[in-house]
Amino acid sequence: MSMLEINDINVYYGAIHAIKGVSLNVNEGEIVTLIGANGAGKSTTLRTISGLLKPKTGTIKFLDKDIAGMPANKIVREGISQVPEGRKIFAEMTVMENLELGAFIREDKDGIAQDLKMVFGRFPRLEERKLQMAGTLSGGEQQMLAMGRALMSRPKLLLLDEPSMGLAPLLIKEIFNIIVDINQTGTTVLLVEQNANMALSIANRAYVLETGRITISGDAKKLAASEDIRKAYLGG
Amino acid sequence: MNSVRRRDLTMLIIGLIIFGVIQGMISGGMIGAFWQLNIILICVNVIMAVSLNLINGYTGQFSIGHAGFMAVGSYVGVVATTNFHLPFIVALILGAICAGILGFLIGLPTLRLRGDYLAIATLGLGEIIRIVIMNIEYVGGAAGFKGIPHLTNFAWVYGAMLITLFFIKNFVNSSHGRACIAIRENEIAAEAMGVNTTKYKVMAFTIGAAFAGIAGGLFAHQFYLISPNSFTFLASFNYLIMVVLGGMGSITGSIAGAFVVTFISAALASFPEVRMIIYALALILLMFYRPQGLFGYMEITNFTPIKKVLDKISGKEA
Amino acid sequence: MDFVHQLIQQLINGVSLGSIYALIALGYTMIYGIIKLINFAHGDIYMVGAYLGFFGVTAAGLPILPALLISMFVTGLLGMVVEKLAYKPLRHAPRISILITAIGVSFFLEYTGMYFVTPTPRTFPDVIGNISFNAGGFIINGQQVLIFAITIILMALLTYIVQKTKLGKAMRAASFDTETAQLMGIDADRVISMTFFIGSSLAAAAGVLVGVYYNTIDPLMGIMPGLKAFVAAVLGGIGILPGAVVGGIILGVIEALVAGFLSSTFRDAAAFAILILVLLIKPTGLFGKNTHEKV
Amino acid sequence: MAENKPLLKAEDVSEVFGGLKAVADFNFYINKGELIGLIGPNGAGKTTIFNLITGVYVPTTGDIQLDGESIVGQKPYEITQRGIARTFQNIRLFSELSVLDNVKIAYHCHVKYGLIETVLRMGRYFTEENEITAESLKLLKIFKLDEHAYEVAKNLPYGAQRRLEIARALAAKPKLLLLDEPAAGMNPQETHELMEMIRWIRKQFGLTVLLIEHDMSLVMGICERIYVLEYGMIIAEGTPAEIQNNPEVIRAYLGTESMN
Repeated sequence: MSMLEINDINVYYGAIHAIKGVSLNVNEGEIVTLIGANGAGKSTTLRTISGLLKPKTGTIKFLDKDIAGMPANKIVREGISQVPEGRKIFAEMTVMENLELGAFIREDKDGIAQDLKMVFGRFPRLEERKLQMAGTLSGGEQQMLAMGRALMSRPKLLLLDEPSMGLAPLLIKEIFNIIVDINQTGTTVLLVEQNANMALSIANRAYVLETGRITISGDAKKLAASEDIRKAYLGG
Repeated sequence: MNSVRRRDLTMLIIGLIIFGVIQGMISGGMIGAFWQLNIILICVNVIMAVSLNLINGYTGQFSIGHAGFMAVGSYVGVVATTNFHLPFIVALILGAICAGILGFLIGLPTLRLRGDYLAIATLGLGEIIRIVIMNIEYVGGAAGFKGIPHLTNFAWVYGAMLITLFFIKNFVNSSHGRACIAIRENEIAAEAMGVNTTKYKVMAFTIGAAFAGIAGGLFAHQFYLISPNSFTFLASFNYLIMVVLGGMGSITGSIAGAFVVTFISAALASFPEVRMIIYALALILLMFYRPQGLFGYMEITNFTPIKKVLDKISGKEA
Repeated sequence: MDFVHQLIQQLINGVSLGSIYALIALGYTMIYGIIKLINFAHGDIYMVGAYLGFFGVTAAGLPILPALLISMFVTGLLGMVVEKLAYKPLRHAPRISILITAIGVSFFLEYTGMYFVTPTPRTFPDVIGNISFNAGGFIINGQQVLIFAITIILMALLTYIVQKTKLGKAMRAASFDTETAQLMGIDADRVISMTFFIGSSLAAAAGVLVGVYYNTIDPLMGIMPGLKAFVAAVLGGIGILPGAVVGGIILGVIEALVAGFLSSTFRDAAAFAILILVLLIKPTGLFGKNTHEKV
Repeated sequence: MAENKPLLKAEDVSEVFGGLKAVADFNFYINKGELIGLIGPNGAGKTTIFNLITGVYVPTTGDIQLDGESIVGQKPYEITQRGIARTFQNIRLFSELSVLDNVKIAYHCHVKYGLIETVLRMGRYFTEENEITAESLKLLKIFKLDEHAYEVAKNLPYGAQRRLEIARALAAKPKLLLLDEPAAGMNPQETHELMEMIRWIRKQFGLTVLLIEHDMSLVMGICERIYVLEYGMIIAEGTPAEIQNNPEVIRAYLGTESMN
């Protein structure tokens, strides 16, 4: 069943036509990845889904409800949670407070406590540092915090924006293992990545974005084996 | 002859005709004392508004302590004429120089600040100037300076206003003025285009302060007494309102702003609260519906019909 | 000995004055933190608070504490209304436009106030009585005790709200990064509204306390304390709550010392001189961190 | 070697922001007349390099030389006056001004008339102003913007704004032109035209060009040499063909790590 259905959206930044008629869909239970070179419009697409940007035209349906143009704080309540590019943790608040903010939309104390346990189980380092200011964490830990925070809203669909950015290869592997794990425990994932090989290796399906348009899409494993991706990134 | 220069000449002639008419009406007793005073205040306010516009509107540095420089010009001027019996013109020039020097000294460090911080800092500086004057016994302290000779008349203020207008108009329509405008538009890009932003900010601030000094000298010699209370930040806000109302970056706008504000103030002199409530609402509504002010960046000489007439007079070929 | 005695007495006066600045400065700092606006009208909100307290005590004949609470509540609502009507429509406008609007709102409150209550200063009734405490030769009067007590209670309450409650966390998150806060499901508009409510009610408390302390209020009373509270907020580091408190108290003490040892006419100049020095030497204030401008 | 001294040279340049190394041990050179590309993944430090060269940032360590003279510590306007002009990644036009005025401002550092000549409208004021206007219009014509000369810059279509930024930079008469993502947001047709235009102006104005660009068709199409940056360090240097097949570069862009 299609969970997220984006149909022909156009997004502008002032005079820039950043997203040109993008359509994509994410089925329940999948990991779908959106890859492409710098400036191709990956983050813009993600930010449009989460409500930070409004599409000029086109529809975004989440569980059959049109969410295009809905404010970001309402979209979270529909069940979409985003891990923003550059992690965007609240640096001057503690790790614990960051996670509590992740559960801002929820009132079920028991459920929150349970999810907190789940997050700490997944990221033991966060539990060790729960009273530390988030800004003092290392890059990898911040990424984990951003993911943990997003999970605290118990999303149906998790949007991840460049989780590998600025991280060492070993850490990237760890983060991607966790993404697979999160997906296997029932959360659908839409992953934006520059690190195409890595993203393709865990995704079911992939879309390749080039200057605001989707140019290639299909089975992730097949795409990983083809030459097309390298061309999309490096030309030639 | 260059058409630009001819146009200047045309404008000057129009200015002189207006002068002749008003002066004639004054001499002929057609304008009473109340409106005579207001005409003089309009000219003083035009100088204040246009000079503040150079800083706020053209260079984009939000200064709200302009009355402080006016105070310096006033006090230096009255001391020069009253205590040292210097000629009026010398007093005015001295006032301008002192206000300009102060503007330079203050501007140099302060203009590193941006936007609202600069605004508050200039407000504070204006207040400091006033408080310092209040504590100088030599100029009468809080009670004010008494016994000032009445030297200001319509001819003086009108002449000074014309000089100010031509100076600032010529300045902004040059590479120097463009450098200032570039700072307003985008400071980083201006710097990248080779504009020494500090230099031009300080220059605009200094020139603006010097003209405020002249306005101060003219203002002070209109009255028997001046006191530090004439130069509070409420006075500064008054000039700010003229600039914002008329359009930040338009000389025509500042003239119009000075006219409107002076007239409203005169008309509502006995209802000071109502006057201020009107200003307040005008400012707020302006920011909602026309944040660029009445004229925006436009000058009256840019409006097509007027431009055509001017071009015709100055003989510019199409 | 005489000098030391006078010094300590001035310190006591300074801290009570400083506490009032601190209460106003907290509102400045909270509002700046969340929408990056110097709310020029904040001092006038404080004036409205003082008048509401005055009418609570005189016209309604209430005791001081209920009058204070009612004034805080109503002024808080006024702050919210001002934000909704005047600032919210300009959320994405250039900062100078919002600053000019704030100046407009400030005038509006001052002169509308003047229109309704006349420019004549009112005498705030003596609600404390002529109590004073003599501790080793130093005089602390009843008004000062009231100021200290109320200030401490309000600050404790604010600290609790900001640190422990959901609203407080939302406020901190939104002032650190509004966009990401929205991704958490935080309604930024609501948080901004609440920030204006809290900030304005703190200013109202300061207004009522000033009325009690100086016995007199007038429609333009907010201008100077408003500007000085801003100085206090900048001194402590704008956007930082403890900074506003420390800044307020330091400013109050310096003013009391200048007034006591130099001349009271230099009081206001001292505040502005501090502002300019801070802005030139460490624009981020005592508690602030340096930030990098992105090109 | 002596006569072939590089126009711009960076030696061991590092830039540290709050403990983080944005650029580390950066070494490179550009010879006079070259057209060089600087590429790399997001956050690799490309724009930081531009900001270091143009004096927006001061390097924590290392030296940058233009024509053999160090420009470290000079203000951006001084560096522009010495002959380096730039465009910006997120267009920074004087957006409320006319297209013509945008260009005229950039002649600023070549104006000789002083304040008194300005105010009294005498001497060189008229001759120089006339020259500036004429030259600006000529530049606008090259960039196909002459028809828009009196329009407000912000009303131009996006691609035209990008071109205007380049025209404005050229008005400062630079020896070295830095272009920060000139093709960003352009469609393929516009990008192609831009490519032709960069080639043409380089020849016409005897320019040296350094460009940051994500659009690989542009970079590979016109650059003679390319530097690849990752984590603030140069990981490769070479001709477009060499870069496209360099395993390090492919790794940097696509990542080698894979889960299976």
